[in-house]
Amino acid sequence: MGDNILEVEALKAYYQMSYFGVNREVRAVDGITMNVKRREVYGIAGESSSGKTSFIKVLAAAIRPPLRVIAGSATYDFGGKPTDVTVATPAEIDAIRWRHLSYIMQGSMSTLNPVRRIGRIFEDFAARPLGLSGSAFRQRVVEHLGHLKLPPSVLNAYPHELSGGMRQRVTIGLATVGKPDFIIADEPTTALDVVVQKDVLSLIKNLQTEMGSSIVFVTHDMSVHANIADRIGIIYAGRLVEEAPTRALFTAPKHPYSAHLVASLPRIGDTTQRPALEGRPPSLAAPPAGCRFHPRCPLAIDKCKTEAPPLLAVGPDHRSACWRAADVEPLVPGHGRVGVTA
Amino acid sequence: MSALLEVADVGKRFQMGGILGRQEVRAVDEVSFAIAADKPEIFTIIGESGSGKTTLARMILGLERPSSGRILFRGEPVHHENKADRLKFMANVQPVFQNPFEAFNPLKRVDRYLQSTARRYLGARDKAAIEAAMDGALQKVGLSLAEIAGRFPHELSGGQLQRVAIARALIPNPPLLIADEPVSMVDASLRMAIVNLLKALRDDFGVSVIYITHDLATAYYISDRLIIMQKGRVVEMGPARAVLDNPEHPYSQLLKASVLSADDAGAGNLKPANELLQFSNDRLSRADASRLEERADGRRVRV
Amino acid sequence: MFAVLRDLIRYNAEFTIGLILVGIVAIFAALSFFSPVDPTQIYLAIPDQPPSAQYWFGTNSRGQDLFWQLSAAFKNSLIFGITVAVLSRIISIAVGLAAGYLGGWVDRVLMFINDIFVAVPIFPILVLFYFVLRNHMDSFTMALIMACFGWPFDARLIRSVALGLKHREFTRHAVFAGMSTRKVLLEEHLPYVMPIVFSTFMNNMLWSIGMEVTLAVLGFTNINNPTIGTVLYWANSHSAMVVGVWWWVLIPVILIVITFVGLFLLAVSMNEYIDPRSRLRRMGA
Amino acid sequence: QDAGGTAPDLAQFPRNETVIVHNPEGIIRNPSWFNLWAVGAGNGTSNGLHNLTTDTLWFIDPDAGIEGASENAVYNSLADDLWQYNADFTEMSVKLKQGIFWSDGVEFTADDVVFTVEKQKATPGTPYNGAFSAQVAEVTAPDKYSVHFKLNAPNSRFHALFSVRWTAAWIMPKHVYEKVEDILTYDANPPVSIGPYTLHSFDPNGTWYIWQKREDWQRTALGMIAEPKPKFVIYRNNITTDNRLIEIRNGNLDMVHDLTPEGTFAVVKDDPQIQGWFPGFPYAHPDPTLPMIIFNHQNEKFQDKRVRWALALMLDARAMSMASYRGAATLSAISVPPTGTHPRDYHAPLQDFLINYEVDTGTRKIKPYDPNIGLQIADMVRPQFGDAVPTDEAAVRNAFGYGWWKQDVAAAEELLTAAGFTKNGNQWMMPNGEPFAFELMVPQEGVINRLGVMIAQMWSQAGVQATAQVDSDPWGRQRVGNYETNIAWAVETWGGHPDLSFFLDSYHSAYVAKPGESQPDRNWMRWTDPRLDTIIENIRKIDFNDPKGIEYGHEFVKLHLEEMPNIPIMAYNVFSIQSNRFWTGWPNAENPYANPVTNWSNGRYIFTQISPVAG
Amino acid sequence: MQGYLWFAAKRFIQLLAVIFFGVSAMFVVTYLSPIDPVEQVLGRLSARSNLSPEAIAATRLALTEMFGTDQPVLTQYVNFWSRLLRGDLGASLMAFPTPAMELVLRAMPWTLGLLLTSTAITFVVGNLAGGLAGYFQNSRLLKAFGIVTMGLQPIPYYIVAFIILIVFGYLWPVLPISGGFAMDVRPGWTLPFILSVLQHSLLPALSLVLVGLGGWFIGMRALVSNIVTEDYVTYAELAGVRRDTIVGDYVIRNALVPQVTALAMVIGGVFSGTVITEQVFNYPGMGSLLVDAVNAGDYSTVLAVCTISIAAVALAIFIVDLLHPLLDPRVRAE
Ligand SMILES: Nc1ncnc2c1ncn2[C@@H]1O[C@H](COP(=O)(O)OP(=O)(O)OP(=O)(O)O)[C@@H](O)[C@H]1O
Ligand SMILES: Nc1ncnc2c1ncn2[C@@H]1O[C@H](COP(=O)(O)OP(=O)(O)OP(=O)(O)O)[C@@H](O)[C@H]1O
Ligand SMILES: [Mg+2]
Ligand SMILES: [Mg+2]
Repeated sequence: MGDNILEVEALKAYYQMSYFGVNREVRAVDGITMNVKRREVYGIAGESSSGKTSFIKVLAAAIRPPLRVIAGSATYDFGGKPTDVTVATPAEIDAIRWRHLSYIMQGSMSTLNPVRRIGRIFEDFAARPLGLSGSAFRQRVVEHLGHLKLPPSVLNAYPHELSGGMRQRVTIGLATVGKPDFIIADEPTTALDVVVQKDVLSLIKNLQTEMGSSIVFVTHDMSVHANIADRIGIIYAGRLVEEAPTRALFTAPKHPYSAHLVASLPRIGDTTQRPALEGRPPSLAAPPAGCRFHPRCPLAIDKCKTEAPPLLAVGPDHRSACWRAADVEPLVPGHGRVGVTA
Repeated sequence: MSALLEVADVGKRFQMGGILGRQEVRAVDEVSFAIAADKPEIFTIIGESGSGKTTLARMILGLERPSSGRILFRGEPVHHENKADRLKFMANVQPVFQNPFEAFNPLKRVDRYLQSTARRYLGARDKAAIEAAMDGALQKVGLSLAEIAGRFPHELSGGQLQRVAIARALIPNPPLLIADEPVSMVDASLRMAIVNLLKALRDDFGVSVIYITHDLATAYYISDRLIIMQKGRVVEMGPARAVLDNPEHPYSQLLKASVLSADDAGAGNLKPANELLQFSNDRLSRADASRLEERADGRRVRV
Repeated sequence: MFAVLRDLIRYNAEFTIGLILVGIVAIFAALSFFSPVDPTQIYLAIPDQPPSAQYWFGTNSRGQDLFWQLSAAFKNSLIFGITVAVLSRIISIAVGLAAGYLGGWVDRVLMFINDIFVAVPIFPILVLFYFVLRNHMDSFTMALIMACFGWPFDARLIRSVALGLKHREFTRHAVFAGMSTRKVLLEEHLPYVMPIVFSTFMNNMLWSIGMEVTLAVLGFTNINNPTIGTVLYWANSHSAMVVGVWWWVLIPVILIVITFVGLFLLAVSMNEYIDPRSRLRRMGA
Repeated sequence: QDAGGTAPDLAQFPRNETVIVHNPEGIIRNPSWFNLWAVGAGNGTSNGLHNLTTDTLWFIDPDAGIEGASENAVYNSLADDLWQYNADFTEMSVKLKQGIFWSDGVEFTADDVVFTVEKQKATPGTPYNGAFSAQVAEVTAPDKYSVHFKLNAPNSRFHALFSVRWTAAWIMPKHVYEKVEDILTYDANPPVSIGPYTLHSFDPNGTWYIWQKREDWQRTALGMIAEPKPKFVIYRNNITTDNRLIEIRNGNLDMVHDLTPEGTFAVVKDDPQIQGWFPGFPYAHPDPTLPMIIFNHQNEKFQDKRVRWALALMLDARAMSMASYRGAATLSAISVPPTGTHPRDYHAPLQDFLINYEVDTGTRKIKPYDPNIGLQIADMVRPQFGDAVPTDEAAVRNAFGYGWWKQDVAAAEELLTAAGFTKNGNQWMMPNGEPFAFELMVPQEGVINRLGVMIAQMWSQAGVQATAQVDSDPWGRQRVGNYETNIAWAVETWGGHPDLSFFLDSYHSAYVAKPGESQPDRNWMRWTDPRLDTIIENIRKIDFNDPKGIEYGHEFVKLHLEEMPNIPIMAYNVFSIQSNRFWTGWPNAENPYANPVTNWSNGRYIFTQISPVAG
Repeated sequence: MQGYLWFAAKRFIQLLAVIFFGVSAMFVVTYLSPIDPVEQVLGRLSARSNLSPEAIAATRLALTEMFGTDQPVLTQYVNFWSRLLRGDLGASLMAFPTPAMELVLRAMPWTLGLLLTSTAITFVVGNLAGGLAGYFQNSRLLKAFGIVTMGLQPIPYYIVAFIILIVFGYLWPVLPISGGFAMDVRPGWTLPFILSVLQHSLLPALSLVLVGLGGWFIGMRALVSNIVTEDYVTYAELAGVRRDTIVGDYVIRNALVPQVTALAMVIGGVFSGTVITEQVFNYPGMGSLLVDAVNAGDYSTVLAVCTISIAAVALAIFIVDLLHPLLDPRVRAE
């Protein structure tokens, strides 16, 4: 695996449900291939319900019904024997959990047991992986909280007694106190106000640099990605549609959806009309044939309606899944439409 | 200039803390502003979370009584004991909700809300009149009754839902909408659609909007005037662009500095503005003795 | 409605089994409308006959054909239990939703009354009412009294759900859409508490029928009115268990177990169906 | 021990020295109270207290009494002889036994009797306060062993107050109670006994009492008859029917007061050591009471005797017997219970009269009596109980009764028609045009309930809308006349003695109350008849043992038949059973020396007649 | 802290009001009852003897005066409260003049001993099993347990108790079926007595436990199956938190608040006893005291039992309300 700490191969993970006779299959992750390098921050962006969390769940080995891995693999290399979480036994997963791989779940409000003090939650989560107990453990936690700019007194607090930002930092603390090699963070800053958000992001970044971990970071807020990610993958309707180094993605997106995402970011000091993406997000239960973006795509051609474009390299470290990748241009603010060079 | 809405020295105190000790929270402290009746505008309220934005909105909607000061809508207090008066007021000031998925009962059809609104506020009785009113409002937001009738919330996209919610608010032709973080829960691709719609409402239908957000970028994008709040107090207010281009109060500056920009994508500009934070906190600790001062460009700043 | 039923039957084994069990008992109870014998009459058959082809459920020591006796008893007890459950559900829904949604002094007053009803012991009340009303204490009156005591706990449960709903955005939306309080409660909030209503419905029936049995066994009901309780009363006063007329006790017990296991399965599967969360999941939010 | 049950865990009380008796009282709410001279104190009575520790002048046995120790079922207990009245029954004197001692060693004398009367006369709230203050003008003790009463009015039955049938005016230990300031708040714990037993221990929760034989048991009236055998007698109360059955089977009870008919049949079959009163079917002991259908004579529906007779003729005795007692009933057509010595004194002598008794239906005369119904019932139960059912005619009559009315619906219809009733379909209408409908109040427990339900059913079938209405407290309503018809007993007798005054005296019209007011006990139907008053007044004028008493009794029976103020049905049969596992010699129909029903004070005589099975 | 005291004080006033209204309601209901205690005593007195009508009339008068049943309702009501406030529940009318309180105090230890223990056992076992069954939804053992309790629950308690009686008293007579303790031991804090009490309480307790388990089990299982879908549970599982910690401190602990509230309501009911248990096993206690008192028209005792029961329930709810902030830290901030 070499340079890569994680390699995902043609991963398909579906929600398979049978609800009063209606058999539903939500193809939340539908053939994703990607990898994460050591010490890399990999950002994943995409619309709501596009399958970001589902993908992340597989990576975090949090696969439980109705989510099932249909095909593919997700293999970690933490130095020893590589672990493919899609087939690993519970014991194998337990062995890497929190020591090597930790997860910051979406929604900091609900991830902490409301009737347990933060200190106890730290013990529950980290005492075992750290192999510490008593005052040594406590000291370690307090020290770690210091990095997160949290006073030791939070250990005596109940979750509801903390503000949203503090709670989010506690969650980050829980995931990072064991200095894991790989951190998966699902929208850790959504619902925080801008001041706090920036603060939290910088903490994550600092920890990452310090510990040398890799991070997979999910959010649909492109400005967050712009500032934290080394590389960004754009997911649309369960598929990776573009993957590029951050700078490249923002300056030269090669997929119309990415271009739109980048372009729709308003900026202070700029009041030009911003476009809105028309149409509805596709249903993952019955995704459109061909390219899943084609019903909303300004560049769509007939081929897009029938043939799904493969994810192909379009530049260094840059892949895009668009038949017309070459025609995608960064949207110039003021045009109101995705630019087409035809 | 006659005022559509006049918020004068409004304050709100809450008894905070549970049964184990309590303290008083000044959620809103001496806020004053006015919206003119003849000049529709988007009036933005910005601030950190917990700064009293929602409380202020609730007071304007007459859901909460101010502890001090008064709020007048067309010269009359907004709080009505009388049901009929209350209804009349609600026909004029309507809210737009934060989360389009939450604003509709998932077990009920979405058009119920439209029907009920038309029946109650317009006094429309016969089906045709009700449907005409519904369709009219939906047209304003780029939808039509045919698309919406009989649908459950889960059959509509978030953007559609939010537009239906706005359409519903428009049925009684209110001169004022209160939109409390209408885009914070929707993803980036929807955000612009909603924001653009608010803009269109102002420009095409003359509706004033009080737009509450902590997203400075969209505020800059659509608003005419804004106020910036911190811990219940207005720290800076005035023409939106002027203030945001060049914030004067340390907290306003901190806010602006904290906005992540895609401009330097990949550079990882995450250094917290510690210095500004320090300033802002210093100011906050001296806030009790502060007041708003007028500036030449029309803004007012707390000093 | 019909399609829902069909889907439930076809795809939910629990629902189907529950429906069959409850159906068996319901049909059995309904048969009493066509009963060839008057269930209050005694010595119409040879006493103490074990179940046989002629007497499917045997006869009791009072010379009654247990099949028809139990049919009438189940009809009466089920009607009784359902009456209590429906009435007390209505009260608990009204109180719970109103207290939770309106809050303030309405909530305080309602919960105060609630506490009083929780605190006052029902058993002596029923017994005393039995003495006061004597032969006017028919099962409907008893159902009314029991309904008055069967709501408080469930009202609290409903209130706690309503408290949460009050702050949901759709509630505020409904208010601004001009819906009246009644409409908000009945149309917006009621569906959310239906799962509680269903499961407590069954518990409440169980409670009321159990209470009826207790009262009957002690002789504090009209013992000539066939009910599950009076069947057991008579079995007891004829020492049926020790004397070996086991079918007099065993068959009603089996039928009760069938009824409630059936009801339980129905409640569980219905809840799964109407639980907004599973619906939400279905819609993929 | 047989495999059927465990040995009782009573290490201190060897079973060959201990008799365990079932007392039908519920939980005794004031278990540490032994003062029987305060009313309503919540104490136990038949928990051994009035069975083993009290005494009074005479006992009259409901059955035959122990031969030699009693005469005409009358025992002289504390009295040395029968009562002596003066000619006009205004004075009574009595001689007392000598050598009787209270358990604390103080001698019993006439002073105790005088104290008993005077103290209760002076103390409202004592049980005989009303009786003594109304009747006794003066009581004196001419010497240590005689007592003399001067009465306020002539009363030939004054001695009855001191004659135990179930209970009576118990003599107080003067030396104890004279020191007590307020006897109504005195608990007398432990009680000073004048019987052969004293208190050993009791359950503070009020469910059992253990009594121990006195060292000086000879110095008591009972001890003078014979030695009571058990060293310990345990009375256990508050035992449900099924528990009783289990406990006697497990050897934890020797005597059970009452069971259900079914329970009795089962346990007797199950355990050959267990016996009932009759060696075979119907096993039960007939109490000297007579369940009957009682009409409220103050209700206009039941004013006409033809209506009452018609209702009687609608009934089928066999069905009533089967429904109530599964056939184990002892029927009686006349208003005297078929128990004790009454069959000898009343049923047998009146048999011919009954057979020839005619009723005028208005259109014809019928002879409604069927002397062979008892035999028919015996034949009906024989398939089920086989040899247990007697075949000898005399035995059958004793056990199943001397006969009852034939069901004769035609005659009943004629009677109703004659009374102005009309029939509308299958529904009788009263002369006023309303349907003939009424309620029959029945108790909620036991055989009487079953009987009432059956009766209402038969009436309904005959076109009378009668509904059985179960009431858990019929007493209160019965007393104020708040019912239409009622199943209860308006007749109770001494049982062993033919005198009927025990119930009949209170039938006098002087005592009949207005509707809604409390009616003195027994004449629940509020029946008045000048002829009845004459009979009662005649009885008052003769001595208790005067043979004319039986004649008056027959007169009463005949008057009752003519008027049918209530419909007597059967003896109140009690399924009292005893186990011969540890003790034998229990009374039964063949040796009816005492009433086996455990809560009667007379039960004390049994302890002198039984003996342990082992050493 | 001051806020808490204020809250407790307000809550305490509500407690008093609940007791006042509850007891008053009971007073009214008992007053409506037609059973006349005087007639009940007379009935017992005269049923078996041949007292003359005059004698009975005289006794009736004396008793009516003693019991005070001839006074107007309002006087009786005022008297009742003024006595109650002095802690006096009046003289029992079926065991006159013994104070009703004495009867109650005699019955109470048995009732509480039996019911508190069996309630505690059912609560702990039922909730534990229900919690585990809700968490380990595929466990065969727990499923079987669920089916058994489900099947047992609808069986009328009377039948369950009776079957236990027959099985252990008749078919396989190994345990005593009557009374609170054996006749040949003296009550007191002695080993034989305690053993005897325990032995005698086994069958009644067993019956109560068997019947009581189902409710807690089902309730807990339902609560838990909701809680296991909560994010914090999933997250803890993902973090590899020990199973027992998850089940105990994450799942059951969060389900406990509603169950403890329910317990409070049940615990209060304990004070009026269980008539059927007491009847079937001839066990001493408040249930039969209550029934006897109702039957005898002994309103002092009825009211005494009810007052204690009402006070107990109200107090239990009060305590739970006070404990609520401790059980659920979120409440403290609301
Ligand atoms: N437990 C589940 N059962 C069934 N379907 C599910 C479940 N969880 C998610 N889905 C469906 O899978 C799809 C992908 O959801 P996912 O949560 O992965 O999206 P997301 O990109 O993380 O969205 P968001 O930005 O809202 O977090 C959605 O259509 C969603 O409805
Ligand atoms: N009903 C209430 N009772 C007590 N305190 C309240 C209440 N409502 C709001 N507060 C407090 O008042 C302050 C202002 O709250 P508000 O909701 O108005 O802030 P906001 O600016 O809308 O925040 P956000 O951006 O998080 O929505 C907060 O500290 C909040 O805790
Ligand atoms: Mg997600
Ligand atoms: Mg807000």
